[in-house]
Amino acid sequence: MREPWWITIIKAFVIINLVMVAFAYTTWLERKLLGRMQNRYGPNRAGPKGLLQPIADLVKLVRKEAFQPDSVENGFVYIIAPIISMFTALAAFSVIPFGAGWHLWHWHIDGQILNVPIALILVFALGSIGIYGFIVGGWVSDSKFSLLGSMRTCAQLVSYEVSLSLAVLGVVIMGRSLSLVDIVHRQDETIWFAAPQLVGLLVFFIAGTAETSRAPFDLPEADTELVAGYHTEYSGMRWGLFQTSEYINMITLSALTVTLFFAGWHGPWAPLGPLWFFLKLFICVSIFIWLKATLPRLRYDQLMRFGWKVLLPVATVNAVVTAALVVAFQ
Amino acid sequence: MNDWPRVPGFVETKEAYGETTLVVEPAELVEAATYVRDELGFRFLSDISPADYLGWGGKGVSGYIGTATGRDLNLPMTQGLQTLPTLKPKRFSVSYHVLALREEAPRLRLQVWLDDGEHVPSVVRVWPTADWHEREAFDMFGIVFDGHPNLVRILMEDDWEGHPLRKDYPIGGEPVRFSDAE
Amino acid sequence: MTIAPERRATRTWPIVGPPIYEGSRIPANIPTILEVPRELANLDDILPVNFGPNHPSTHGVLRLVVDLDGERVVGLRAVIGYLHTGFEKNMEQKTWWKAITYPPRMDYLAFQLNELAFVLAIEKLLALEVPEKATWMRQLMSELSRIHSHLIWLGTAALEIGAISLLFYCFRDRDAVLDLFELVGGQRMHTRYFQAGGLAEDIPDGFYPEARTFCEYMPKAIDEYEALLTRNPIWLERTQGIGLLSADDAIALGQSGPVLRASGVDWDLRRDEPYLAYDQVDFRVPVYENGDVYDRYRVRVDEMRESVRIVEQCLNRLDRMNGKPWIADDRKVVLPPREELHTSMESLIHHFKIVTEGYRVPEGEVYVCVESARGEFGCYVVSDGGPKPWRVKFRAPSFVALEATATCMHEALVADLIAIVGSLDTVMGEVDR
Amino acid sequence: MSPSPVAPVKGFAVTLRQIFKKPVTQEYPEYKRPVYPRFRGRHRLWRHENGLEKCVGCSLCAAACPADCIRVVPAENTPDNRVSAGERYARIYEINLSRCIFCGYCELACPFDAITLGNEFELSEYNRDDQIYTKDMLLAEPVKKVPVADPVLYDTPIPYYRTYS
Amino acid sequence: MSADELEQYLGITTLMRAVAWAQTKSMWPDQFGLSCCAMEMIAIVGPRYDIARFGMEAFRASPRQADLLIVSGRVAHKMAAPLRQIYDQMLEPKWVIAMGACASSGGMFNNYTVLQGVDKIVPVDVYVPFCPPRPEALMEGIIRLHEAVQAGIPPAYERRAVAT
Repeated sequence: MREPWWITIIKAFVIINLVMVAFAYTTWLERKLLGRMQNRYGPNRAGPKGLLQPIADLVKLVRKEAFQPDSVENGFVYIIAPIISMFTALAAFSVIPFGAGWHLWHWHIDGQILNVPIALILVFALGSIGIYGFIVGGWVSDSKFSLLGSMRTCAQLVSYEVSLSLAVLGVVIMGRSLSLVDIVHRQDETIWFAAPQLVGLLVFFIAGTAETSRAPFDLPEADTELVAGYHTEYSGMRWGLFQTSEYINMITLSALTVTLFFAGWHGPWAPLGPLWFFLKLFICVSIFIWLKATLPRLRYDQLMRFGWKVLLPVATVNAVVTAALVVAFQ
Repeated sequence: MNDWPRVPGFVETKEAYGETTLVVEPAELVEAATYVRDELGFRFLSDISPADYLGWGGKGVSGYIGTATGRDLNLPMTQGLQTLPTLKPKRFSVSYHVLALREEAPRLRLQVWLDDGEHVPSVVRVWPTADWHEREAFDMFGIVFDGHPNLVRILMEDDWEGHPLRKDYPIGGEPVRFSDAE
Repeated sequence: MTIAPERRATRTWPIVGPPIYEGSRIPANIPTILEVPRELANLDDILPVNFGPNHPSTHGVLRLVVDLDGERVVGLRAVIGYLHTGFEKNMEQKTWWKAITYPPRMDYLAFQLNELAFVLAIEKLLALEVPEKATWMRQLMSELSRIHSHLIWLGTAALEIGAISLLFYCFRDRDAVLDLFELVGGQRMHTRYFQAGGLAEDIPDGFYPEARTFCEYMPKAIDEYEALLTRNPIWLERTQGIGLLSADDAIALGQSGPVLRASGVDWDLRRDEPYLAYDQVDFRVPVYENGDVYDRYRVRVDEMRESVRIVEQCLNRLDRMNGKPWIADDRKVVLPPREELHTSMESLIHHFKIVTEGYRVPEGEVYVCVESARGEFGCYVVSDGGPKPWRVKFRAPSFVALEATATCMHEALVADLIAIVGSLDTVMGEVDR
Repeated sequence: MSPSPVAPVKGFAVTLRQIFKKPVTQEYPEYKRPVYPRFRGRHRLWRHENGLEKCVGCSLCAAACPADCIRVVPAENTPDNRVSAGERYARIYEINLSRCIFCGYCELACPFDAITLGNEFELSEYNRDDQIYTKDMLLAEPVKKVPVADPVLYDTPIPYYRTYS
Repeated sequence: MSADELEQYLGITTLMRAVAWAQTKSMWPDQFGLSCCAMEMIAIVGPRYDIARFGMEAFRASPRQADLLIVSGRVAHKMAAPLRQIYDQMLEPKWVIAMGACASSGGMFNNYTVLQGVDKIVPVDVYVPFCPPRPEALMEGIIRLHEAVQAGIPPAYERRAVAT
């Protein structure tokens, strides 16, 4: 029997909180890991091992004066921009499966909030809406650095969106579905798509890094160039929302990578379910951090050139070849 | 080198501390600079150093105390011949330290003398690096460089009054704070 | 941030003049200002942006007024003076001895070298003989200073291009250099360890092993930096062919040091106009041809390696000088030895005289320059024979390096702007003095 | 130099390797790294063993100070009020530590080793006035002590400015 | 119900203590370097001193997101206006540390161009002497600031006018 609506709501509540906690500890992980990669400890004063650091950050940000520059003409947009980003970032998580589902009493509970047949498209659609938050937020701040930042966001995120969706085309063809659950099942039946779709994985990961504006593609908020990019004029929790949405985007993207290429909650042995999922997620996020610790930042035009002239053709060829092979071997 | 007099606007040369100073007429500075750059190879302008000699050799400025044979290192308070510093021809000097990028690294100090209110021709077209050096000289000493493309203050605010490094400009600041104990 | 616009100068020069010479990229009208091309200036989409005075990448408080056409830099004007400290005025008020404490605070990355230039100028005027041990120690300290300066440059410049870890590695090793300074000079920075006549204090025994450990460690650390950057494709993309400065332009603009050497001019004061004991050590002067940001990076990294070699050679020499004097025995200039203060009336009088009135320096003007980490650091000193300098003027290499921004900035993007300004390695304290 | 495919991998190895090394961090408030004995910190005025102050109020330190942050007002010792060993003593001795640059010229200048620069560097204050150190504060033992590295190794046998008088 | 009772009833003091704790554990400095001291300010981020242990390594480039302004170096009169502007751009609660002799009082640069003490234009919470302070000295200043915040001392702008 399918689960009733109220279970979905409970699940949504649990997952939102889980994602928020994951976000909080991603920042902690990033600071710790960066610290260790740079010969130092990272936060270790707030609570044991600095585990309360995200809480401290949160409380401080909430207590920080909420502020809106005088020059902002449309205060509503200024306030709504971070909320849009945050909302879409959280919403995208609703279709990510992190377990096979469980039989509880006489219901079958899915391993995700909603099993939508077009989950993949939904994720991308939500991601595209979330970009508006960044763009609008930078534009409405009426600061030159914010404007430059949101221009960069606009160009970068729109261009890499294309490669990102083309890169998963191979997976979709092999998985024969747009539903993430089906794709995971398919991988469990055949092979993890990371192997046949290695090119797709690489393109997806690189484009995803750019999509979430992580180093080396962190141009929209490159603080040595644009002070703080689109969120220069934001402070307190509004800025915190932007930051949250960025990190959640990163987590979503890692989750997508895990789901699409590494068979989601399936492990090579031991059916641990969600634990596998979280382990893979952890590794994926660590790789993001590792990239940040190592690579310098690209320049704007190089980024564009790379996106359109390298990633896009590669992704296209990959999709075409995959399609041809799939057709040929059927 | 003995052909210093061939430099346009030549006034005199001085040798001291192993450095050559070539004094030229301010009016012919650009010609002299071009000659020095093209004929003598001093392509590299290191620095433009103006100096203000207001009050030079006057009261409160003491000369070097030594003996006729040099300084006696071991006797304290040796009162030898007191010499007043040699007087300067005019109030300001502007020294152009130039360098030739070749063996031995010959250096030359091209010097002009001027009074307050007199102008110096700009050497920006000869050595582009003179741009900021001249602006600094203008800012700090109020020396006007004719023909400089952009002679505005560089270090101080635009509306600053006076030229801080002139000798008649007070050093400013405030008394150091101590407790009020008497 | 917005700051009241600076008043534009009244123009005495034609808007478009002939270039300084054939093939020069120096802006024709004003060598230090990149003017917006007229065909762009009339369009309405030029965005003037202030980078600075407080901007994360301006190495302090440099303000760059940049005209942007999209991401492209079409106009540029550097505004300095935000850190003008009045060194030269203050030094005129202090005795020579006290004035030594000022120069290090100017270029706060290569502080020992500034101190060295001023002390050498005093010694030139005084015709003072410096003991051999002091000379070699000075050389060692200035090379350490150069390493220190290049380390900070590398860390911050790489940070600006986005390689954050390098900052931490460089500061880790910078602390090792500063430990040596603290050991010898008593402070991490601004040690005032060089005094007219030699060194302030003898070298402690513990210095030699520590310095040797550092010399062994440092090349490995440099390997690490190079592993992160030198062949990294993103780093190459970001730095090669950016901020070009030809050899002729570099000389015309008075560039010196690594910037000049990266433009293919083989010129190093340490070799070509030797001071201290540089003619007795073996080192290579790295020269690269292209004059771009990458070559400046290579020059500095190579210089660090060479500096480590020089430090080793200095250590080898100093090993043999244990117990030798470290400061000239000139009672008119140098504070008398402490133990004499309680036994010798003469010494006590000298002591009082030097401290209160200061020593007198013969009349004259000298220009002394050293190869600082940024290039030719010159010190023009005029003395009237009194106990205070009449005039001190510093030739600051960063000041001159900033003049090249407009020339380097042809066809640059915002990101390049940051890389170029970083590569010129300006220290604002020295620019503004 | 051309980009090589291995190059970025080397960089990644560098950052990864650090994780397995022990951080070089010295956790400051708990662990204080010993300063080198030559480090110049908080000033200290000294007394002779018999309790008399070493300072005779000669103002040489004030004359030597590049920041002019020392103020000495001398007074004559009288038989019933003997403060210092010399003829005069410093009635007021103040250092404005917020101006001090810790160059150590005062200890070089002092002919009686009355003032030395110790090794204490923890001198932050909430108020600028608190940084004006009076004679009593300078004579007192510093409260916050810091560890000092071995002076035998890292300093000359008798520090240049410290002799017995 | 009086204010005190309400406070006790709601446990506000405890809450404020928690907030103060959070503020000290996550006090982000503004990326504002002036001169010599700026190098030592960066050094506290460096591996040996690692201010990240206090959650303070997030040097914010935008003053809007910063809590702590470390005035690290000499402030010329020309820089005074931008400095004050940065301070004004920071949002409450905000703290200021005058790092080094020049920022505290002008230091050895007692002359026409250097502002004799940054507390003439911004209210300062903690003064750190030395020229420049060694990183430990700055960290001690930061820790003393933390102590003050945790003890409930309001930031300097609430306590005193700018010029002291």
